[in-house]
Amino acid sequence: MLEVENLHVALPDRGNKRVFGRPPLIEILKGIDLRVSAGETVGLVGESGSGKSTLARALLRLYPLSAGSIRFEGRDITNLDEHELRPLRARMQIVFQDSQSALNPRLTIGTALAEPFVSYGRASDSREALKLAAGLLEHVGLSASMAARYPHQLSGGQRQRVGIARAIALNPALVVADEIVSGLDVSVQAQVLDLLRRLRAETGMALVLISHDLSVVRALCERVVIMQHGVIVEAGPSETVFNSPQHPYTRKLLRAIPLPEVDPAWIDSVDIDEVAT
Amino acid sequence: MILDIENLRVSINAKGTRTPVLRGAHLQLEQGKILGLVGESGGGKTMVCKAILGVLPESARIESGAIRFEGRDLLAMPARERRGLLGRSIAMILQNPMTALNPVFRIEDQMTDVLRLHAGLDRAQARARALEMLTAVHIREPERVLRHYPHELSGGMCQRVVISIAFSCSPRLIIADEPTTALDVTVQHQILRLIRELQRKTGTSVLFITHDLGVVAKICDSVSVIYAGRILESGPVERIFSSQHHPYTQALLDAAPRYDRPDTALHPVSPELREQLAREAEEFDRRVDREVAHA
Amino acid sequence: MRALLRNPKFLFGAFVLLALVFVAAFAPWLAPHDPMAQSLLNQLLPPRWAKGGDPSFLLGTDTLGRDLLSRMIHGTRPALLVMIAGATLSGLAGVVLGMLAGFFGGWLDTLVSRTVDTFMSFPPMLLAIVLAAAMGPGLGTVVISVVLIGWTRFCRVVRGEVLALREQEFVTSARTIGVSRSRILFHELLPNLLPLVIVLLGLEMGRAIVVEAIMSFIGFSSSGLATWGSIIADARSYINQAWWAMTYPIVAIIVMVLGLNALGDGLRQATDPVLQR
Amino acid sequence: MSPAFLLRRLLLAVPTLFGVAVVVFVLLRIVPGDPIAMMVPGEATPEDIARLRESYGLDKSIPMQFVIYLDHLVRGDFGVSISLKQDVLTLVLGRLPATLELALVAITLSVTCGFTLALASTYWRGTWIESGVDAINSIALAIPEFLWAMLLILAFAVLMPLFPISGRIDPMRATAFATQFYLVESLVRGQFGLARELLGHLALPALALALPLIAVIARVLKSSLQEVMVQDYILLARIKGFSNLRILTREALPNALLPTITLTGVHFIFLVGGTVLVELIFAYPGIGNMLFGAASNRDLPLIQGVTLVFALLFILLNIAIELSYALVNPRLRH
Repeated sequence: MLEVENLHVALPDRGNKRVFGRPPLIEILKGIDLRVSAGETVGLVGESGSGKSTLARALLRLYPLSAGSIRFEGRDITNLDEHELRPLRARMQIVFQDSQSALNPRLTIGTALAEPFVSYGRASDSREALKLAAGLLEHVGLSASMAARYPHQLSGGQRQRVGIARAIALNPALVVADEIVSGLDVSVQAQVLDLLRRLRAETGMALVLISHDLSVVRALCERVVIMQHGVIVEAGPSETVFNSPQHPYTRKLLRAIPLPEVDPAWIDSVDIDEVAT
Repeated sequence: MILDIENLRVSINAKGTRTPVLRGAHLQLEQGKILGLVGESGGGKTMVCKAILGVLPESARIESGAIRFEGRDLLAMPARERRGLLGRSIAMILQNPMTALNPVFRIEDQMTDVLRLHAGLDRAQARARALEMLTAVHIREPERVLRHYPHELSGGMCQRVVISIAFSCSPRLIIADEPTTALDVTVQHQILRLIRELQRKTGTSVLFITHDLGVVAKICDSVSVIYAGRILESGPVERIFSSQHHPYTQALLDAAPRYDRPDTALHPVSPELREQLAREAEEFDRRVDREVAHA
Repeated sequence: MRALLRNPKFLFGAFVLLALVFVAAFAPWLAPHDPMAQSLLNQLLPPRWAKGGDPSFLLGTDTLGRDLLSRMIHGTRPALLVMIAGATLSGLAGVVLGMLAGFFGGWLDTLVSRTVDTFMSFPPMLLAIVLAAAMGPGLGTVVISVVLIGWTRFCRVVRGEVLALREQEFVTSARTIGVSRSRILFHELLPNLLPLVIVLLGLEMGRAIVVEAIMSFIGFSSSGLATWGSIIADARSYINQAWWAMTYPIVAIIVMVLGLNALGDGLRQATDPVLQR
Repeated sequence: MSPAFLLRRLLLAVPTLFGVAVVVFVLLRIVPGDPIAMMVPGEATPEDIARLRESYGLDKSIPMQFVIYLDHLVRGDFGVSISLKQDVLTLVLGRLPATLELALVAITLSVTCGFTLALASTYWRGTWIESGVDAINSIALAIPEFLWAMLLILAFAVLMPLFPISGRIDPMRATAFATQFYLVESLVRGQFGLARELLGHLALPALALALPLIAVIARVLKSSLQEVMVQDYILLARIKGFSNLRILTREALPNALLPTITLTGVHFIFLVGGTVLVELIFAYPGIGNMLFGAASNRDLPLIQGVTLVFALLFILLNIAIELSYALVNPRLRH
């Protein structure tokens, strides 16, 4: 359903302004190949600076590509302009990491959730859109009375549910979830992961779950992709990658996770020296 | 016992309402050990740490209890004397290394100022000591790092610098408030080992605050679990991670996914358990109110 | 609405504004004398309560024997006119240009920003003086001066705010659910700008009154009218004989400025959803 | 601060200067009436007028006039004042030092007072000092310099005559100076009596200009300080055991300076712009006062000269503000 070939993305380096003209570009993604089948859950793992969040946005054509191609549901979307993309946007959605910034602070939750129905003409009038929005809220386990609230009146976990609700409003074929549980308490994290698992089972949507936490990815994903410095170092079924990791970086990542078991040898199993600054 | 917190009650008074945040917390840290303080956000971890350091927000009030550092109650100590302990005997490692260093000063200034204040060193001596400390945290080019500003260093490097500042005056107690939460997992591994290594070498005691039971299992000698301002249980890590533990500790373990157990279902902390804990907390508040009314 | 009625700043501001409108509307009936009527017998009378005051001249008279109270009452009319026309026009011009420049960027932004820079390269009063030298004195000149001085303040602030808002994730999020550019600008961004614009309008209305007073003071407003600025200008010349004459218009202007600032501030406090709990 | 950045900034000023020149040109061309007719004595013949018109290039087409005008500007030729019959540039430069001294004294006053108020109210947070500073601030902020000037005249010249309300110095003593920078010169020469007289004349106009800026600086610096005081590195400094005063001045202040410069920069420019009016009110002989004379005489070359000098001053001030920003921000320092 989603096919990405040799994707390159370069973004302007804002810290390095030139006397004239535009700032120089920094290549963030250096040739990414990725396939996501319909209904599949793919985990995208990497540490900061790996380019995973850039990839999330590039998949949805929110960033300009410098090379490569993206096909979505059999159609080449690499060079579509915003107008041509618009009908496709209903089919591919994203949930952002920072739920505070992803919701308009001065629109009520109800208005924010009614927006997709209004902009795609799925509701005949604003009253119907608001009714659909209330239904969505209940669908993600929130009370319909939340519709009258503003984002800052919700907790982080609740806001993240609203983000998910907005993404699934139009029954997309693909949802990209960018670090949506980082910064949440484990208990809230468990709730949100559970919600994602349920929604996927109900709707059959494909999910690209981006996370720095291998355990989160393992809990939800059938396939996993490990990224480092803008390239994919290892990819495969979760089973294989977790049980017999091939790339040294994957092994290092796995070893670095502290499992809640007392193990005095673990702490010494790392090279303590500074890597590179 | 280097740190002994007894029956610490703190409340926040804002807009006429009093909200208890610490409800008779008890905490014991043995000399030369690492004690983990675990709990969810809002459970009171940070309040404990702020109370020890005497940097509680203005709206907070300590209602009762004692914080004994090497046998002396910090709360009963004159402010000037208490401040004298900070930096010299008690140091801190903060959560976010990128914001823990002052952005407008070079690393050198930020490492030497505390040495000149407390250890009475002159500029050259302080610089030599700073280089020594940077080497101790395994930084390869300490000379170069001293010349840098914080924004020119990576998160992991900044945290090494913060750790070296904390250890530089040979304090007897270090409070580490989620020191690896903001870091990548591989960097976290390095930093944890670094803290463990320095702690063993210097014999410093560490109060390690975290929300991650995995980290506790790997680095701490003993652990206390906090919820709604109450310490639910305390004990050596071996015990807590074997079998005998509080239902809340078990609930936290059940909520976190584990890559080695992909098929185990994730359970959020159940509403029933939360209700029960809330009831217990309320009961505690009522008891305290009665005592206060009596007195 | 209830929040408005409980907000002391808003109430104070609304009272001041309504009082001004009332006095301006009924000036001919409220004023005891003709503001222009000179009387050589009644030169420089002190206020009624002072020694030698005349009961029919409540606030006293000026060097030409004109009744100061009547002049103050008639002075509300030019003040109100300049305040409403000046603030509305400069707000409209500044907000529209600032929004467009900040949102669309590119050559439009360059053009608008350079124009703002150019206008801000003149001391505000200098602009007004040059304009008055070119157009001749009059209320029209005053209004145009207020607009020429004021639009840059709106434009600069609004453009900066739009630039900051544009970077927020909720704008990207709106794009992904297919919201059109114009709807993003007016439906998503405008509600976030409103609180700011309300405060700026309050400030600008106050400033407009001051600009009118200054222009009257230096003789570039309409000479045939009784204005607060002209009372100050006259009183400046006989300040050592009758210091009180100057205090009436100064106090009136200060109360107006404080009231209008409070009005904008209170209106924002009571209506901005982000400030509600 | 890289030279490249400075170069970029200076180049950005070129279109602004050009814009200023265009606006001045347009404004002066829409003036009704014939400027030439006012320049000549009544008995001049139409031939005289035509000759003058030709010498000013006014017989050419509008675009051609604009080219001639620009050409003169670039060569520093601002023309001859109609009312004073002297070279405009000489006139303006002769008066400029008085304005600069006024602006400088006002800026020094506002920075000193603004910083003191902000630091004091942060240090004594939650006490009556903070509430007092806040109250004074909000009033000082709302009232523009024109009204302050009037209030100061009422208070310190009429009700409580402490300061003179007009002029710069007793004209009898003005001849003693070699330069136009009277205050600087008297201080350098150690003539403190003269300096005191100059400062006495400057007191009220400078205060009227400074009051709104004091309030702006105090408010912005105070809120930046409060933002900085809750940062982690301040917590770390407290835990290092430093005294509150040291934390405020050494650790917090340098960080609070950055947003303060950004947010108050434009107000320094407003202050310099405010000299135009304040000079008129206090009959202070700077270029602002000269402008009023020029405006009432419709002395177009002089108006144009003052305007352009002000624009240049503003642009330089802008660059200075950006430089000072770069100077305190290590991220921009190299």
